[in-house]
Amino acid sequence: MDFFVPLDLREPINQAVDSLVVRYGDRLHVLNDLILQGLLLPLERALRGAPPWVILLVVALLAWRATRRWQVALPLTVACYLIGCFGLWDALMQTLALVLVATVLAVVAGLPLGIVAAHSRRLRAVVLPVLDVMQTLPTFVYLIPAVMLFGLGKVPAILATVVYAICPLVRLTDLGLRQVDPDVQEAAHSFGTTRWQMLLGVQLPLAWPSILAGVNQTVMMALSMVVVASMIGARGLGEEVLAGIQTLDVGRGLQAGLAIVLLAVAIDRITQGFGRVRRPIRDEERRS
Amino acid sequence: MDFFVPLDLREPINQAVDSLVVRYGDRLHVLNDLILQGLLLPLERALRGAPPWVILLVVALLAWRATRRWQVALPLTVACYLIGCFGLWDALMQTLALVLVATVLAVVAGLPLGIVAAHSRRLRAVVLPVLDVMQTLPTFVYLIPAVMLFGLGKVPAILATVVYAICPLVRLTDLGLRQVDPDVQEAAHSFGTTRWQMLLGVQLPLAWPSILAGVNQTVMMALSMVVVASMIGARGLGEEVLAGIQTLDVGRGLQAGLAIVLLAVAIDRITQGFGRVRRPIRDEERRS
Amino acid sequence: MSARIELRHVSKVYGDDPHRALTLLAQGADKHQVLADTGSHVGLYDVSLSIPAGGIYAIMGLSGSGKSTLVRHINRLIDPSAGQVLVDGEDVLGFSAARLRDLRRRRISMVFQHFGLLPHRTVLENVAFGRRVRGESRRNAQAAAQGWLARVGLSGHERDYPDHLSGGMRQRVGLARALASDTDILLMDEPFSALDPLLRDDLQSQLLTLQAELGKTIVFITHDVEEAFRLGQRIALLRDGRLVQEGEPAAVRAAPVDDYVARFVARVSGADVPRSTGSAPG
Amino acid sequence: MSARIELRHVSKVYGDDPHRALTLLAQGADKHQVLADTGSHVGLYDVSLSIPAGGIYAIMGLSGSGKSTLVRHINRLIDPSAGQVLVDGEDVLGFSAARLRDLRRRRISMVFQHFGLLPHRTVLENVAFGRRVRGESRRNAQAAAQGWLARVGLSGHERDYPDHLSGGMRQRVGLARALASDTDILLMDEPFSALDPLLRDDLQSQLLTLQAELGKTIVFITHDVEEAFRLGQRIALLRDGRLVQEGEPAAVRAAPVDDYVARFVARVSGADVPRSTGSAPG
Amino acid sequence: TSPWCQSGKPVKVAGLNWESGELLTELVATVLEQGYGCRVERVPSNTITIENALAQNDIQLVAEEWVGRSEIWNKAAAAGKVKAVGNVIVGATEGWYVPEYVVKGEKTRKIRPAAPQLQAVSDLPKYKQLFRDNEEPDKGRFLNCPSGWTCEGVNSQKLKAYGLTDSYVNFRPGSGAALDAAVASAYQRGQPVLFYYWSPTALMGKYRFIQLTEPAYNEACFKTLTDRNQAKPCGSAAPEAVIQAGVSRVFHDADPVLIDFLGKFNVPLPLLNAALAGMANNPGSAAVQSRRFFATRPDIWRAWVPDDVAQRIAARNTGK
Ligand SMILES: Nc1ncnc2c1ncn2[C@@H]1O[C@H](COP(=O)(O)OP(=O)(O)OP(=O)(O)O)[C@@H](O)[C@H]1O
Ligand SMILES: Nc1ncnc2c1ncn2[C@@H]1O[C@H](COP(=O)(O)OP(=O)(O)OP(=O)(O)O)[C@@H](O)[C@H]1O
Ligand SMILES: [Mg+2]
Ligand SMILES: [Mg+2]
Repeated sequence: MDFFVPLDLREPINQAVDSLVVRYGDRLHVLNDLILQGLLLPLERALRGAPPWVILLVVALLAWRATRRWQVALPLTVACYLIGCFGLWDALMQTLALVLVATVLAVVAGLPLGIVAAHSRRLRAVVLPVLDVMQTLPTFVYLIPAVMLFGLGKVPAILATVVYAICPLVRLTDLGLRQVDPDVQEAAHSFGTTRWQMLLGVQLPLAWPSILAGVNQTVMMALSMVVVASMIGARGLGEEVLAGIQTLDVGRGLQAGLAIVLLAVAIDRITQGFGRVRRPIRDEERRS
Repeated sequence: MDFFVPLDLREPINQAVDSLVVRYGDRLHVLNDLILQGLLLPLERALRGAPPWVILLVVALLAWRATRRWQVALPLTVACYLIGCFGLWDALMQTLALVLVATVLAVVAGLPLGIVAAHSRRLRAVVLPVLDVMQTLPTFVYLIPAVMLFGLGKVPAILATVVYAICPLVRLTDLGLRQVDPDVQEAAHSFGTTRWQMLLGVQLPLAWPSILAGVNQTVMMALSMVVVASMIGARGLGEEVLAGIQTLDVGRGLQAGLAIVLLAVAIDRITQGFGRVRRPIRDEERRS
Repeated sequence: MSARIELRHVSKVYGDDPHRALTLLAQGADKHQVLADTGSHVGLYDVSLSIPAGGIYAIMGLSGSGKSTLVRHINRLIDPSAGQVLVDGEDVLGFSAARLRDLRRRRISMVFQHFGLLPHRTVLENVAFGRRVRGESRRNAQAAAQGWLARVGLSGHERDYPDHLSGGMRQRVGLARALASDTDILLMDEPFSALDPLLRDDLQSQLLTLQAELGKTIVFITHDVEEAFRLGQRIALLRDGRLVQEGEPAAVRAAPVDDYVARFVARVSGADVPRSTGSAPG
Repeated sequence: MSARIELRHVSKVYGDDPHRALTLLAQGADKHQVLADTGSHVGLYDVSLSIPAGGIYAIMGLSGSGKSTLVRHINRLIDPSAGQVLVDGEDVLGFSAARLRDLRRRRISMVFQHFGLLPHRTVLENVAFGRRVRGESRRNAQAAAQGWLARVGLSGHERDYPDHLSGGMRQRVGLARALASDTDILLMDEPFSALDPLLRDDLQSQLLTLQAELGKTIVFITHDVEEAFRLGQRIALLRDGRLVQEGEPAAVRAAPVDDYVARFVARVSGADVPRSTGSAPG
Repeated sequence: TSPWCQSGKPVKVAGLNWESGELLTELVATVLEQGYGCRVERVPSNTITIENALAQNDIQLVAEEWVGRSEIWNKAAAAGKVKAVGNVIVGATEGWYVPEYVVKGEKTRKIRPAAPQLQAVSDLPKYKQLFRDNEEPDKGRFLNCPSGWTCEGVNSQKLKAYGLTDSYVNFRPGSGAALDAAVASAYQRGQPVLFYYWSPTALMGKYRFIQLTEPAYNEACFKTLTDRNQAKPCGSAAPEAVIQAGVSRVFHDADPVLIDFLGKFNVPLPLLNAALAGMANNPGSAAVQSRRFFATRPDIWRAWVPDDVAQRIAARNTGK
């Protein structure tokens, strides 16, 4: 096509990646080691080492504390037990460790980012396009360079998961904060609140439903990355799915896939339960 | 582990899938053909057949109409031109056709679902868990059976994309509708609005920011599925990315990946621009 | 004179377990005890009253005594915990959704204490809302709305949005919106509370004229005793969700049933309240 | 008596291009013309007034005349488009964020026309909010809040949430919240508008006592002319964003500058307004 | 004059996306289009989906099929839904590799040989510290095939057979791309790495690897390796790989003419390796390599097809 002046960035990019690998690869591999030994492996060891009934008990207690409804807590616990019956307990624990770390990191980083975006128009103009890139640049495109830089395994998997899963939380925190009633904020201002008091005492509580929706999406996305993570060598349920697919054993894939879904539901219900404010926001009757 | 009673669903599932394929495979293949011939191919042909400058012009006009700011419209158009320069124009058009169809389907189905979920507690109790499954069940797990049922190609790719991308829209529509000020709804009620008038005249407009955030996430997710789609035979940018990755040609993958990002940004900015209400919601000054 | 609106032993308890609260109330507990014991708020308890057709019916009472709760029962924005509500002799609680809608569209309109304006619509669109809802053309509805905006002194603000208005201006939009609906029954919950005295005088007169000319039935909540005596052809006094006294203003002033009522009406200086009596055809 | 609060040529235009509007106004246009020409709302134009220390200063005026806009300038919730605002002789527009915060925490508190309650906090927490913000312990703050809740008649409702309250109850929560802050300067934007006459009487007396005992400076917006004359040691009248007349009630009544003011003050029946004069130490 | 193409139906060809696959697909497609006047559609996908689609006749042709390497293929072949024809590549290899510098060192990058004695898989236990796995630091890491590939099972059995389960982690990278990335990264950084690999591949052409020796191929032993449940497998090198063209049964039965061509279709290994190396330096140029091949090596491709067909191909390729 004559209309387009031909351009090609492939070679420069490849050379840049190569030289990055040669120059920083070793150091980043060491970093990988540190994160692994310091954070992920101990957690994983604890989860895999504990007797299953202890874990099941913890799940039941957490679910009950979070929701106060045994109609939620009981099925969740039974479902986890069933995963064990499918012979996937060990894989479940590995995936749990990975997803927990990734979700915690995503929330810890995403909430402040969302707050920053809501408070400064200029920063929002920077943050939102970066999120666009993070969410739509195909995971593989940065996963492969990540593998070259960090080595195979869990650490690049976690990084990729965080990059992908953080986006909805940032966006929904931003949205929620910007929808807080300005009259209420004005009243709080009139008492001389610091930014901090305003944020913690007024804005975050009122934006809470949106933020919780963001956390829900983050959990969902972190779990939807489990299979991708196992494509670069993270073990666990994702590997089972992959193996099932590679051999066209739909049953094996689906069984492991359902376990992932269950894990997602469990994490989601528990986080949402802890996040939810108990009081009904408004008397329902009025809305006849 | 003795603690778990061993269970295995693999065989029954596999048999079920097989018998489904045998029984309905042919009919669904025909359906596939129909959707292809009736919807996707004409669109794709039109997009690929049109001279690039026409498409660029349309993009520029749409972006300008949507945002009224040439600071947005101009860079978007230039970026599309650059994708052409990278030699990816044809792939871009193929992906565009796919993503357009998937996004439109997701919005057309997702908005009503969200509305239904917001209005009926019972239906929400059904819809939300289904969304959990749709979003976290690894795509591959249902992609393979889908291929067996529908055949290889664009139609199952679109189905998978819709299944995945619809979720945030449903959730955010539900959230937005449930946050509408009950005082305002009560006032509208007092004039004898029908459900329909209430929905169109009061609830949807007031929930609009949340719904737009949902549309944004849907667009983002549809584009993040492009690579997966090309794993089952949809051509376009995803294929380029895959090929780049398989041959460890990071540059090739990244170049195509960036094109996907750009497409995402363009679709997002245009939809958000058309969706945005022009009037500033509240005088900014009050929030000193 | 026939009763246009009738409440029969209406009680309303806000909360999870109205029956427990009602039992307590029947045993003689008052709303503060009920709140302390059950956590439920008593809105109304055992209120019966009948509002005659054609005329202004004023409702007064302490803050929190259940006035807003009471009027909301008339167009059934609230369902009572117990009791019956009759409009033109028909029990609105038995209405189908369609009949209820029709009642709200053509026969009853309401001014809300908290205005309840639609924030995403202009002032003009807000005022035209009631007519648009019942299917009138945009042109007709807006023409009518325009007229009412002028009468409440808001010409020139047609294209503003509610959040650009002052408190009193918002209240007038809510007022114009109800009036523009042109229904026979008007429920007005403190419609003039945020208005300056000049405007209030003017609107009071307009309301009297309107009522006299068109024979509308108006239920009017106010805290201003003078206003109640000036406008009301009958007056009801609520306290803690119960009806304390009800009757013609003169009668109430002449014979207050208790000290509470006496203190209320003591504030009206005898003669200076002009009245346009003469009840319209029922 | 020294001026506690002073506004110097303050103008406020809501809109994108205040300068164009100000130019028009300087050429003699009024706010309706400015709205029609530029789409900007004029809140205030060229208002200068000085509010003496210790005393109640009443502000009146038609709906939309700029009263709420005016008081918001005093604690700088709004920055003026032109002019200066002085509190205790210092220009608040020059304050750093920290000093402004200190001003709002310890020296000025405000009652909002639309209440501005925090919907996610209980009544008690709402009232304690001001003290909590400036760092008092929860215990102390809630004890003080409890006391003020009792004084506005809301004991027993400590643990309710605002959306379970009636309009007048909400207004009292906002009132208690401002009073509980115990600042020298109180800005009150129609604080009694939703209250019944008995409660209003009671609260007016409390306010007078409070002012007399503690020498607070109170800026009080009201539509009730009797209230203004009963409470105000000085009165200012606004119209369309401009200051029309300002002075002692007696002086204003004796010599209204124009027909508008005359019509306003005509509504007060001469003698029956009790006053507790005697201005406190400035 | 192929009956399939004459009937107007397009030939759907798997759009393989690894280097050799890309090139071979390009060659086949060129012959079909230019020689037989067929309409060729390339359908991109991953291996499993491709094999599955072939079994359903959703696509008709896979230019490079590692016969017998996947369960799907095996099942489909057993059911008679797919057929393998010809010998597309002869002499493909597979096995366990380390980079050459691990044994011999490399002067230009000043890498000293880290394991000069390493020759056979039996030497590996001594070197487990060299190939340390950071997730289980007291073991070495062996990079296996991606999970689910047939070779993954074989290698897992081999680890048992060679007594390496205590000293090495059986690390499954999850995808071919991840394996490639890990190997390439280690090579560029001059780090030791132990992995399973095969040829013809671009990586093999680009870097210098040494294959570790294994016990010679033994059919009985190899059977124990392909059975995952075999507790005590015995060691054996892999048999020579069979790489053929895969076609769907329907296509196979419908078009003897094209099947005849595919039966003769073969590219000599050295030539293929040279082309792959060329592609590695000039990415994405399978089409370029293909055109060069048809322009310069009629000696090879003329043997694939009858003269009239060859004539037509030549006519399209000499002009350029
Ligand atoms: N946020 C705003 N944006 C735009 N215009 C505003 C805003 N707030 C107030 N105005 C305009 O400023 C003018 C004065 O408003 P203000 O609220 O000060 O009136 P007010 O005297 O308090 O009236 P009321 O007695 O009705 O409360 C009005 O014309 C109003 O439309
Ligand atoms: N949505 C609600 N949920 C719970 N309690 C409510 C609700 N609305 C009103 N109440 C309670 O019902 C009682 C009566 O309220 P209502 O609003 O009818 O009073 P009112 O007479 O209109 O008072 P005001 O003059 O202050 O507006 C109050 O005690 C209030 O706390
Ligand atoms: Mg009320
Ligand atoms: Mg005001």
